[in-house]
Amino acid sequence: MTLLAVEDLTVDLPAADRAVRLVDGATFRLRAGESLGVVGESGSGKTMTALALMGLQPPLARVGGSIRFEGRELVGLDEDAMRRIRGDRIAMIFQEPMTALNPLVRVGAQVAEPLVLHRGMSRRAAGAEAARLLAHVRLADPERAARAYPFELSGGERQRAMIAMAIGCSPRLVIADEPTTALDVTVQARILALLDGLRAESGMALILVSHDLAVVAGHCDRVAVMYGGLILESGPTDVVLRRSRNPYTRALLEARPEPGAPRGARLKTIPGSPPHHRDVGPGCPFAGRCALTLDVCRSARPPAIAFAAGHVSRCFRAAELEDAA
Amino acid sequence: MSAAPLLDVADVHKAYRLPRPRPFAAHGFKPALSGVSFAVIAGRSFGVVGESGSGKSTLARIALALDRPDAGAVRLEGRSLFDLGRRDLRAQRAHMQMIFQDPFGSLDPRMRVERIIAEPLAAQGGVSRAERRARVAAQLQAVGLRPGDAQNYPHEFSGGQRQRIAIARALITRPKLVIADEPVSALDVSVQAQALNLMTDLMRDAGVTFLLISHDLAVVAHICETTAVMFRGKIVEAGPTAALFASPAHPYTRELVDATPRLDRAPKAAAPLSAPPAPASGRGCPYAPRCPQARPRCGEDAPALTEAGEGRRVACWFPLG
Amino acid sequence: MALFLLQRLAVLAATLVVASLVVFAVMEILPGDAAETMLGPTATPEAVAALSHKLGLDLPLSVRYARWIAGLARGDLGVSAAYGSAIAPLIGASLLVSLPLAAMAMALAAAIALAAGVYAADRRGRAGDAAVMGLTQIGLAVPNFWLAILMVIVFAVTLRLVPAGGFPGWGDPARAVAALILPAIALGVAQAAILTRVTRSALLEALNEDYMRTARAKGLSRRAALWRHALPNALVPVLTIMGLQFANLIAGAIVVENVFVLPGLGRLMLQSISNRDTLVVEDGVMLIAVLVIGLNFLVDVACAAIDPRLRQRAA
Amino acid sequence: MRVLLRGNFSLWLGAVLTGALLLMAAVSLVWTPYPPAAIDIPHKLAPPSLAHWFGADALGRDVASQILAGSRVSILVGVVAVGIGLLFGVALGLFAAFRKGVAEDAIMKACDFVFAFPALLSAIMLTSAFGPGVVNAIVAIGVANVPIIAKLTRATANSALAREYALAARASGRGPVAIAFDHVLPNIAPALIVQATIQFAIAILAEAALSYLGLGAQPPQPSWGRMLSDAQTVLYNAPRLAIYPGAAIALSVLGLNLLGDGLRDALDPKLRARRS
Repeated sequence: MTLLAVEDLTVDLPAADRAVRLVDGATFRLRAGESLGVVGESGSGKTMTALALMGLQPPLARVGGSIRFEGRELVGLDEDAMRRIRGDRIAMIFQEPMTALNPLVRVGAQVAEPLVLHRGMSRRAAGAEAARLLAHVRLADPERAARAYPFELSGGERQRAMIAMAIGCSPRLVIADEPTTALDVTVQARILALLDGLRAESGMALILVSHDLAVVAGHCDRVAVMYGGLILESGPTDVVLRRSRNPYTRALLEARPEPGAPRGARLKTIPGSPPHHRDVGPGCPFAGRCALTLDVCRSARPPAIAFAAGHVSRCFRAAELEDAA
Repeated sequence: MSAAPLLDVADVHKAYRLPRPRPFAAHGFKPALSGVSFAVIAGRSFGVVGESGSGKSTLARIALALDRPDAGAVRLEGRSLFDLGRRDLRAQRAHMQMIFQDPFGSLDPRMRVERIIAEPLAAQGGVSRAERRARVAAQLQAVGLRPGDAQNYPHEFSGGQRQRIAIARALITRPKLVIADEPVSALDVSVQAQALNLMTDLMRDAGVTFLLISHDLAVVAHICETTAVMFRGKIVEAGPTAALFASPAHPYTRELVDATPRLDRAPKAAAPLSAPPAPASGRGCPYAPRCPQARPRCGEDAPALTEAGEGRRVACWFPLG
Repeated sequence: MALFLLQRLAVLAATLVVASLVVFAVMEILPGDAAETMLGPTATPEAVAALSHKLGLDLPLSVRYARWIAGLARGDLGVSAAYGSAIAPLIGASLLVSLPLAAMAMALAAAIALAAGVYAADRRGRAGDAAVMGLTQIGLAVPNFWLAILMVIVFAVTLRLVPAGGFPGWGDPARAVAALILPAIALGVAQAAILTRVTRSALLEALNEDYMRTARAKGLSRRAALWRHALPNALVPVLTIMGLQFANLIAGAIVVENVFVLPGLGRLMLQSISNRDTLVVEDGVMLIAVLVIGLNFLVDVACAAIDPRLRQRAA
Repeated sequence: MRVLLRGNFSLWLGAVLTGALLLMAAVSLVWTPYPPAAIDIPHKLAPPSLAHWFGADALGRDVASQILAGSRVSILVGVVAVGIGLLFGVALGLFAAFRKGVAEDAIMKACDFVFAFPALLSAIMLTSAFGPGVVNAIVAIGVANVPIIAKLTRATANSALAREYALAARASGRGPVAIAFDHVLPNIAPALIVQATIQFAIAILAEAALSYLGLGAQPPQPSWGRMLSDAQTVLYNAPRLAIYPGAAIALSVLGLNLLGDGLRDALDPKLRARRS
């Protein structure tokens, strides 16, 4: 069953001279219990896409296209109705668990807040439930964690508390925006395993936003690779990683040093640096750095070309890129 | 080998003073480094990996003589840095430079690139204006920037370009040793490779040896011949990088390797911590509370870093086979 | 928290001792002799010496300091040279005017600042925000005593609604409060302007924090998130500035009391300066220092009660 | 400069008002309509006219001349008091930031302590010890400025020193003095300039208050604060006399505050980047 269907999503931010398009025509679907990885570098629009799904885009930004969640259109939904969905049906986990928790409020009370808000629980009942949730995310000492202030917990513990807060109302979709970027790799592995486990037991869907293709690869059924506001490629994780039909994805895969590769081997580099969203022209945002650029790449947005198994690539030369990997 | 190693870190200890727990009580101390020893051989870049709080950044500061250790010595080509006078230490600094993590914080926003890159020369003195200008221009080209960029300010460059400027600054005195603390972790993936290739080129062409500090195994493995793994202020395992990561001997190294996300295989999920970590007795192995292989002895007695053959050293009572 | 309080109390005591030393040191350099002033220019040297002895002015500095402090602790502030009466009741009566005045001004400033600060932060960059910020610039620029004079011109001279000054005493509380309203406004406007700006910027900072996004993601409305999550975080800087501004408020009260001819501490001290009545000035300055330092102690405690990290850091 | 001014209304208006203040003082040095202190009883309380633009006061002195000349005391007190504050404050603040440890704690505690004695209170103490006068006012206001500048210097210097560029300078072998001049001062200068502007405004207010109480400028030196206190004695006969000096003070302070605010926006590289 399709839980979420995003169709041609756009986010525009008015700037001094003209509107800047931060997300351009994002299209993807998510079934219940499925996980989607959204991968991109800084300025790729991945975080803005996540925020738009929550209706939390910056106040002046305009969202276009369609976001259907559980059969309901979220674009243009009034703030009150959106508020009832947030934290209840769709929850979000943020990158920096230190700053994402209110420093002045005990962790237990923060975890309890969505329960009071959406389940109409009393503060006391919600507090008891919060302690149970903290235990559920395998915090070592849930009673202590509930009484603690955020600064008294370690980074990993704080992120577990964030997750407990997110799953409190049994959401059908959890959006995790770089949930482990601020954490050590060993803690990252545990947090990602925890998310996998929660997904398996509750059937919630997960959107995992990350700058690291490898993080997403191990935990997501499908991936979407974003660059300059566009989803350049999306599809089942295996297919995208092994039979990519997009030069950007391929370049990313080759630019990454892999442990086990011979030392000092030259990495394939991508010249230049990611474009600022102000500088994205009418063509493909990757055109300036791509080795396969044609004239048309600079003048027109590449169309989304569909291949087997829901594999989609936005590239004029996608068809030429056979299974070369 | 008779010649002194390029950098010799010998039994370095460092603890930071904590605020007093009560008024008038004694200060507590948080050990950052306890008994760290290793040697960097010229021409063989050395990597240090570890998680946050493992003491790796403290190590970088002490290796550069920016901070004094409580005990132990740091020798650059046999000269003990902390026994040198100010003037001699300043002269030594020409031979060792540093690259920082944050390409936005490490360049003074109010200086032109030329002055930034020439700063190590200014500290040494005795370089004419014309020569300085020429060397800055040459250095800019060496890191793939244009000589004309010298007159611009840092904010006019992208993150990757800024890191190149930082590298140019570190190389202007033609140092033998460059200490790089997380040099690429703030860079976008598509830019990281450029910086790593540049570092590889510098090792080969300019004879630079790196002491590379990073949390990312892949980055360390790419650059460094030898690697030390740190945990809570101690080296728990050291040896040739490839062997270290292919067959870890210390359970912590194994945990790190398993936890590192890879494209070519699914992650091995670490056992979630179900029980609270046992409080460390303070005497035992620092990793024991987290170690899946821990046995009673591990909580009693801390293992020392001992030779394990093939140039490897490991601090574990029950190393993995 | 108990530990924190204990520690802060120790700091408070030490600060007060230093303050008393500073006040004593500055005032004792004073040329001129209290005994001479009291007896007038016609007094014989013998009479002056006798009075000096009686007042203890011929004792060594350390003994006089010890006596002064011991007296302060007992509530015995010594004898006024000009009035010939005990200082404690003089100052006590003046505080009955000055403290309510300061409290009213502070309350007024806090109420305005909270309302205007939240309003402006909520409408950042829009016309309402610009209007509030413009008004605070004017509030900061207008000297309190000029505002006081302008109000006298409007309400007393032109409209003849209130007397131009004076204080009827607390026998009639309604009239007493009425007499303090204009002075409190004159005194409170600048404080309100400062605190409004602090409230606005502290709130804007809090609104930009990640935890506000978390609060919205939980399903809180913008307004609920502002009141429940942003405001408590903004309160610490606001309270801190309020504490720091208290000294300026008291200083302003000295000036404003003068405009409205209120028999407060400020007027008492100014009169004592012209009377060369050192001891009254010394006691008055010390008392103000005690008030300021004491209030800042309370602010510290209040901030620590709000922010657990401050309790931790102090320990 | 054009770039700095564009779209920055505060800076623009602040610069105009402050420029007017400086111009007034400069003009009054060479010319005033009448000698500011010249008493002319026949014209006492004369209404504004072509001869006396703002009228004359209770002693027949020309108000316009006094306003012009009064700006000199305001500027004198402001410049010297802010100078004292900058001189000692920057030195103390830098010392604290570079020395850390006990020295830093002691200096900061002392600064907190001085906050308990605002300029007016210090002036009252000084006056009762040494008698009233402009010098006392300047010293009192200057001393009150020191801790404000010192705390700002320390805080901004610490954040500059914590940046990696300061660490990089140390790593390349530069000494503390070189780092202070090359890295710290240029990066904290904008904050100091802004604060100095605002302290200038506060000094003008404080001088006016002191002179109003009779603790500052003494006759015959013209001062806006004293003009207000003179005006108060004839409030029922000539309320307008209270308008001009107060407006002069308020406009000067407004100008300096706006200038400070405008400079803050103009000098903040983050804001500037956003605007361009």
